[in-house]
Amino acid sequence: MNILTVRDLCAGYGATDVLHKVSFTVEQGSIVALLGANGAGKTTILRALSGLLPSRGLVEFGGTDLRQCSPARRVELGLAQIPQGRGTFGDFTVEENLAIGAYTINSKRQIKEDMERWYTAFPRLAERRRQQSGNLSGGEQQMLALARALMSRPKLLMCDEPSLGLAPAITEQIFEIFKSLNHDHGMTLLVVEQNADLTLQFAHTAYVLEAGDITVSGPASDLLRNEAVQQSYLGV
Amino acid sequence: MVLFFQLLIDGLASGAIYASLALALVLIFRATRIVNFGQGEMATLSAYCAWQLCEWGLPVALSFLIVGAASFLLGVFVFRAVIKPVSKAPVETIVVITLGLFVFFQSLCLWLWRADQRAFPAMFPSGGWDILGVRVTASALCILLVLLCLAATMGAIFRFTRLGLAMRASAYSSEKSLLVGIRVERMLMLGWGFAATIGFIAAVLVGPRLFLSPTMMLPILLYALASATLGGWDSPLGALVGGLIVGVAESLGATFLPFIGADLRVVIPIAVTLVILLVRPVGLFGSSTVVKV
Amino acid sequence: MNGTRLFQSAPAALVTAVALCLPFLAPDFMLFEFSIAVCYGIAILGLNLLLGFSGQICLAQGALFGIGAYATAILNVNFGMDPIATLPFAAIITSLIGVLIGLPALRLQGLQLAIVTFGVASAFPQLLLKMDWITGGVTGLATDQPLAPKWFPGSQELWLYGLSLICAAISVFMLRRLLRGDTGRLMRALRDNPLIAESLGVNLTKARLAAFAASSALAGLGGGLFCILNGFISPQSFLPMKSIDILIGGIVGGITSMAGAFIGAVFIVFVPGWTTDINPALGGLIYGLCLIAMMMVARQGIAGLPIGRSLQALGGIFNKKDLSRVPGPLPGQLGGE
Amino acid sequence: MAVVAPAAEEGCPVLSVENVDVRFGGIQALKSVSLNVHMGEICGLIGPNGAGKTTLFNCITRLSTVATGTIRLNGQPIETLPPRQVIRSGIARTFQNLGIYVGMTVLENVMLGAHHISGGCFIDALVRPRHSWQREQEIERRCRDILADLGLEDVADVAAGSLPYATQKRMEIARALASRPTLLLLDEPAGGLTHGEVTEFGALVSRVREAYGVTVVLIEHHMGLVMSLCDRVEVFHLGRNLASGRPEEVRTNPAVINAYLGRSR
Amino acid sequence: MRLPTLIKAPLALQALVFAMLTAAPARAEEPSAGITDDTVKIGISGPLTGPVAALGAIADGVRTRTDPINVAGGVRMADGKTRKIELLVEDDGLDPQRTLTNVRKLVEREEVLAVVATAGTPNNQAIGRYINQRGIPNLFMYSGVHELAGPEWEIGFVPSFTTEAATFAKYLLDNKRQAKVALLYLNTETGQTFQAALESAISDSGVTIVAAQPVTSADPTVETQLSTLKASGADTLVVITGPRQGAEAVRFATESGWKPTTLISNIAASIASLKPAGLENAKGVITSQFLKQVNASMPGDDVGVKRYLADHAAAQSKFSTEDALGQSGYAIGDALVKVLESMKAPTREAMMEAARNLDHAQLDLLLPGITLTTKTGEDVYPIESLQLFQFDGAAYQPMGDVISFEGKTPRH
Repeated sequence: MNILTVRDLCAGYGATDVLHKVSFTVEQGSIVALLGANGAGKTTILRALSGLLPSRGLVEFGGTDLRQCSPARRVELGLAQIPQGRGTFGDFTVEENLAIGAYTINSKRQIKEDMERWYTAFPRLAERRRQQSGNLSGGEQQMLALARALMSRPKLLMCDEPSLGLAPAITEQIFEIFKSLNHDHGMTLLVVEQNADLTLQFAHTAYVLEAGDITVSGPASDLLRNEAVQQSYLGV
Repeated sequence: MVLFFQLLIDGLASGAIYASLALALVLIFRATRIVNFGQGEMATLSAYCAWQLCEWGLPVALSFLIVGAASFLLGVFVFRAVIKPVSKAPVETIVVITLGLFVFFQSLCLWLWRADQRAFPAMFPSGGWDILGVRVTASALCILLVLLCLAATMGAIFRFTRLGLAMRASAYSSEKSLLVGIRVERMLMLGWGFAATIGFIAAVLVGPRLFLSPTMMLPILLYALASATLGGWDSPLGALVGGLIVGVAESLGATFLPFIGADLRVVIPIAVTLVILLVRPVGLFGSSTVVKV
Repeated sequence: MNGTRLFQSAPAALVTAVALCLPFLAPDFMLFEFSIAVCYGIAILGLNLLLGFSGQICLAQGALFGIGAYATAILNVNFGMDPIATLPFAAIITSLIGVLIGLPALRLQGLQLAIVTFGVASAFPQLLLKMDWITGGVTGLATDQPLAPKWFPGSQELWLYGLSLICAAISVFMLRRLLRGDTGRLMRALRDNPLIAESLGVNLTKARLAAFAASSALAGLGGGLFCILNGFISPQSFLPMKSIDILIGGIVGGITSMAGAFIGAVFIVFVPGWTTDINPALGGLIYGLCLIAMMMVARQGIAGLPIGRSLQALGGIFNKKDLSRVPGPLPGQLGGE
Repeated sequence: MAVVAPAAEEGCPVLSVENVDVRFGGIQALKSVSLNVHMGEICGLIGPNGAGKTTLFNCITRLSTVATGTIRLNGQPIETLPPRQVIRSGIARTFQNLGIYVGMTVLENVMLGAHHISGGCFIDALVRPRHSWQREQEIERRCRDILADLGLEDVADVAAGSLPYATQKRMEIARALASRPTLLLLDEPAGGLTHGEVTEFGALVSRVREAYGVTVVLIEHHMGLVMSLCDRVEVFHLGRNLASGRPEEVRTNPAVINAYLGRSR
Repeated sequence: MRLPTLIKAPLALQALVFAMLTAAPARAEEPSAGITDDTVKIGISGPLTGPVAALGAIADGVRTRTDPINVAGGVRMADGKTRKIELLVEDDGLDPQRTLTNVRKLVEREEVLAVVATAGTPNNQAIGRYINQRGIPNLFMYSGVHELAGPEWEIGFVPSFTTEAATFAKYLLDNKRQAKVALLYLNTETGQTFQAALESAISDSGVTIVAAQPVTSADPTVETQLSTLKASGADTLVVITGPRQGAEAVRFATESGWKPTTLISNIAASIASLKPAGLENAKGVITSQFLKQVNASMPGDDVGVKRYLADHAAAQSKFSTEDALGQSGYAIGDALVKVLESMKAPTREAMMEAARNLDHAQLDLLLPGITLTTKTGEDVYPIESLQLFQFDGAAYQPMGDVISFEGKTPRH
């Protein structure tokens, strides 16, 4: 079953469209990778899906037509995004960031439980819960952004370049977390990445975006063997 | 020595007046990152409405309640009508628009009620106490207490409640806030509404002391701005403390510094602000936003 | 890249054309009002340099304007200088005082700087009263009237208007020199991101103070001219609202447009009068609405209106550099570990 | 824990950092860090996030203040220079998240890099326009040469903000070169680039080193680039030197694998 | 480069205007601009907006007087013709520069015969040179400082602050010979003139000024100044400020338990402006007045007051009947009518001539015994008398007779 169906999506900034009728689907419980060069429109897709950009075309999420939904409503429906460059609130403390992440959750007990859960998963955050998040290091901020997004208990988590500026070990750690979220909790993930190598190794399905259009798609393992993909993204 | 303490008390009393407007300015800044130069004038309009209701024979408390709610709507309306359409415009544009609000509301009051000063119904007893020759008035004390409660409540709301967090988040970054499911526009609207209500409360507090007139808030605008800056723009408590510091410094400085005197007292708030900012660039209670390269 | 060309864009050409045609069209008293507008325009040019190009705010521009006016008046009254000859001195004196006012800008930015400089503007009239031994205190100062020379065939008003235009032309010319080349680049760099500018070797202290000095010199020149035109000045003319008016003029006209400076000046000189002409009781009300509506329609100022932009595109043949402002990253957004 | 011995190798190092400590408030960001970079070398700086790499760059360019220790460039101590003098002494840097002026054209951005040569004197601009104009022309010529060299001549008059990310990164290097540096500090130059772009970028850095005779220090997480480009790699961890050596040595160092690279490498 | 285009321009036009201007005074019978056989245009520039918009009531007061006259047909002037008065009001926000622009606009575009009731001393100084050069009457300025900038063409109205200071001094010398005076004064020409005049009036007497504190119109409150004054040990408080500070001073006296004899200038002493301080607190306040007390609910049997109230209703004026500024405006309008009535020719010169030779002209709102008297070359100050009043908690009660200083206003 597809949790997300995108058909003929067009979006852009100002008068010019960056995306030209993009169509793709995300299957419930899968990890989907979105690859492509800078400026191909990957971030634009995520922004359009979250409702930050006006778009045309069909977007269906868990059976709901998203076109009529405000960004806030989309979060309530279970769509979460970790924007590029971390997207934490720099002058909030770690704890406040987590609290604001659970803005759509009404049960106080659940918030408390989730907070404890992510503190356990990311002990570094627990140590720094009273610190301003702007003072955290890059890796800690990325973890915080992840934990914050998870606080809303999303059905589909979209990540924009989670590895940007992170040390290899931390990148790996974050991908491990993704994997376990997917595996243990059945969470669906849509990941935009430059690090195609690593991404394709753990994704189920992948799409390659070029100049606002999807040119290659298929199971990740197929793409790993695709020559064009290897040349431009894998550096073999 | 009696004079010194008397001036100290006077300074606190006038400081409370500055702090009340500063509080409204800080609230709207905290919630929307805008300094609304028309804040005082909007409050004046509310105060006039309250006065008018009383004149028409409504009980004071009832008319204050009605106008308090109406002020909230006024703030919301102003946001919807003129601020929201330009929310993506450069900051200068918004500055001029709030200056336009300032001119507009002042002229509106002038047109509706003319320039004469009027007596605003006092909420607090008019008496006072004589302590060793120093006169402490009840109204000043009450204003201070109310402000303290107001500042503490506002601070707590911003710090500990979901609503407060969401308002701060919206002011910090609308995009990131949208991504966590906050209805940013609604938050900004609430921010304007609350600020207008706080402005009205400020006007109710200071109205009996400054008398009601279309320009009643004009002389205290600079002092309130200085107080808010001094306290750090994102702290309600800072605004209160800032106001008191400005008030006391002004009262003592104007009397005991012969080269300043009462005619140059307007220099004092700026001098104090400057000195404190040079030592602590974010203001006394301001939180430093991390600046790194 | 020929920077010596005086008029690079269409709004500028339009403003110049209007300015030169006015003597044929406007009656004397209007010409006088336009001369006053030119004074403000020069002060607004200074504010443009500061706010639009080097990213520092100064709400004491009205006070600096007043300092220029008083410099001219004092030099004329106490030292018997010809009023016109005092103008360069007015500019220089104001420039020096402007540097003093700019000192806090080395530590403070944005809102805080705005409020501190607004404090200076508020204190200025009181300071004038306090220094009555030289400023004449409340009675103000009356200066000699610079009569049109004998060879000048036009009216007194025309002579003064011509004088204002010459001052404006000199100001625009000087400002253009500052804004092109390396100085122009470094000021914009300072505005868009001072930290990076510093790492590129920009002397922030010097650049900020130089911007203040140049900006104040223009305010002083405008003020001196203002004094000559009116023949009488008193503290009442330099209340803090004057600084706000100048700021409004700058922003309404377009903060990075030289033509906009003069458009904005015309706005603040004429529009309040027009709105009271519509209805004396509702004048302020209409003016307030006018300001709000203006900024909602023309967010980048009048010079940035679509019509202005299309004209600019037309003038693009002459226009090499786009000096408009694109918001750069804020210092805090640079990120890093 | 391997500590770098003071410049025992050939001659005096271009950059020498000795026992530098940095504190922010209560946090000690760098603890007795040392680093030597030799003429013509490309030195890689790697380490986990928060290890203090960018902080070290900030110390060298004087954006952060050193608590103790010395930093020398060609033997001259520079840790007390005012920040704006650093570029004059021959150190140019790029920024992690790009430090470009998006509203200016590429050429203007690059010419800003030469600001310290042209002077930017306000009085000059006012009273000696011809003189300052000539200088301007001269610098423009040189900057256009650099742009041509880096293949950017076509976009010289385009607003920098409208360019693709990779081109912006290249432009930032062009700007650094315009300041005639002896030492080039690159902060995550490959971050956000696709693999093809990273390879191109590596080639560019090598070429720039040859053509302009600069010494390069780069912070990078892209191990492919670090391994192929760098002559020597310095590993930081928790604000200290962790290891140092040639890329292949570092890659197999267990401490480095444990702290930074992770198991799969 | 631009000069040639400028010079070529309106040579002929300029010459024409110049010729007309210089020619006008020569033929005295020819009517001046702004006056025709059936109308006379009069301009007013005053602050209708801004912090001192209260002064806008003056312009409205003038209109209150002229409107009913126009309805009745107009003013019958001494040249035998009846003319309607056309008032043109411009807003200057009390900025002298804008006053000058307004007056130029009024004279050159609207072609008014004269301007009246220009408020503010700096404002009158700013237009002084212009009206002198153009020969425009500037009648009945609303300014208590008579420093004439264009003596040929100007005439004041309200008593000078020196007159008021002398009145206060007389009260103290008569009733409180050893008074220790604390002075709260507005730090503009108003207060400074008053202070100087008071000092000279009490020199060589037992009355001393023990403390003086300035206030500015931008001061949020004046409690600091009042505390300082109280601490000086004074037993008499003299207040020369705007209405707001006046009311504050009255309230302070009650709140702080300091009960000095309080003398308040008439600019701050109207009952309406004391009301916010609490009328019971204002009991005993002394002021000096030249206008009658108007009480709309009990008009009494004074003909002048009745006419004023009738006119106020007929003209639908916006200020309250008790507004002293509106009353002053009404009186100025009244004086204007008197001048127009006695104009022998439709020229500006004739108007000045009439204004400079008022002989005990009585106005509806002036207190009995106070009249307008001027004489060319000798006396240019119309009102130089005041009467002391004391507030009894409901109304001002007269204290003694009118004190006249006719001819004693110092000249500058």
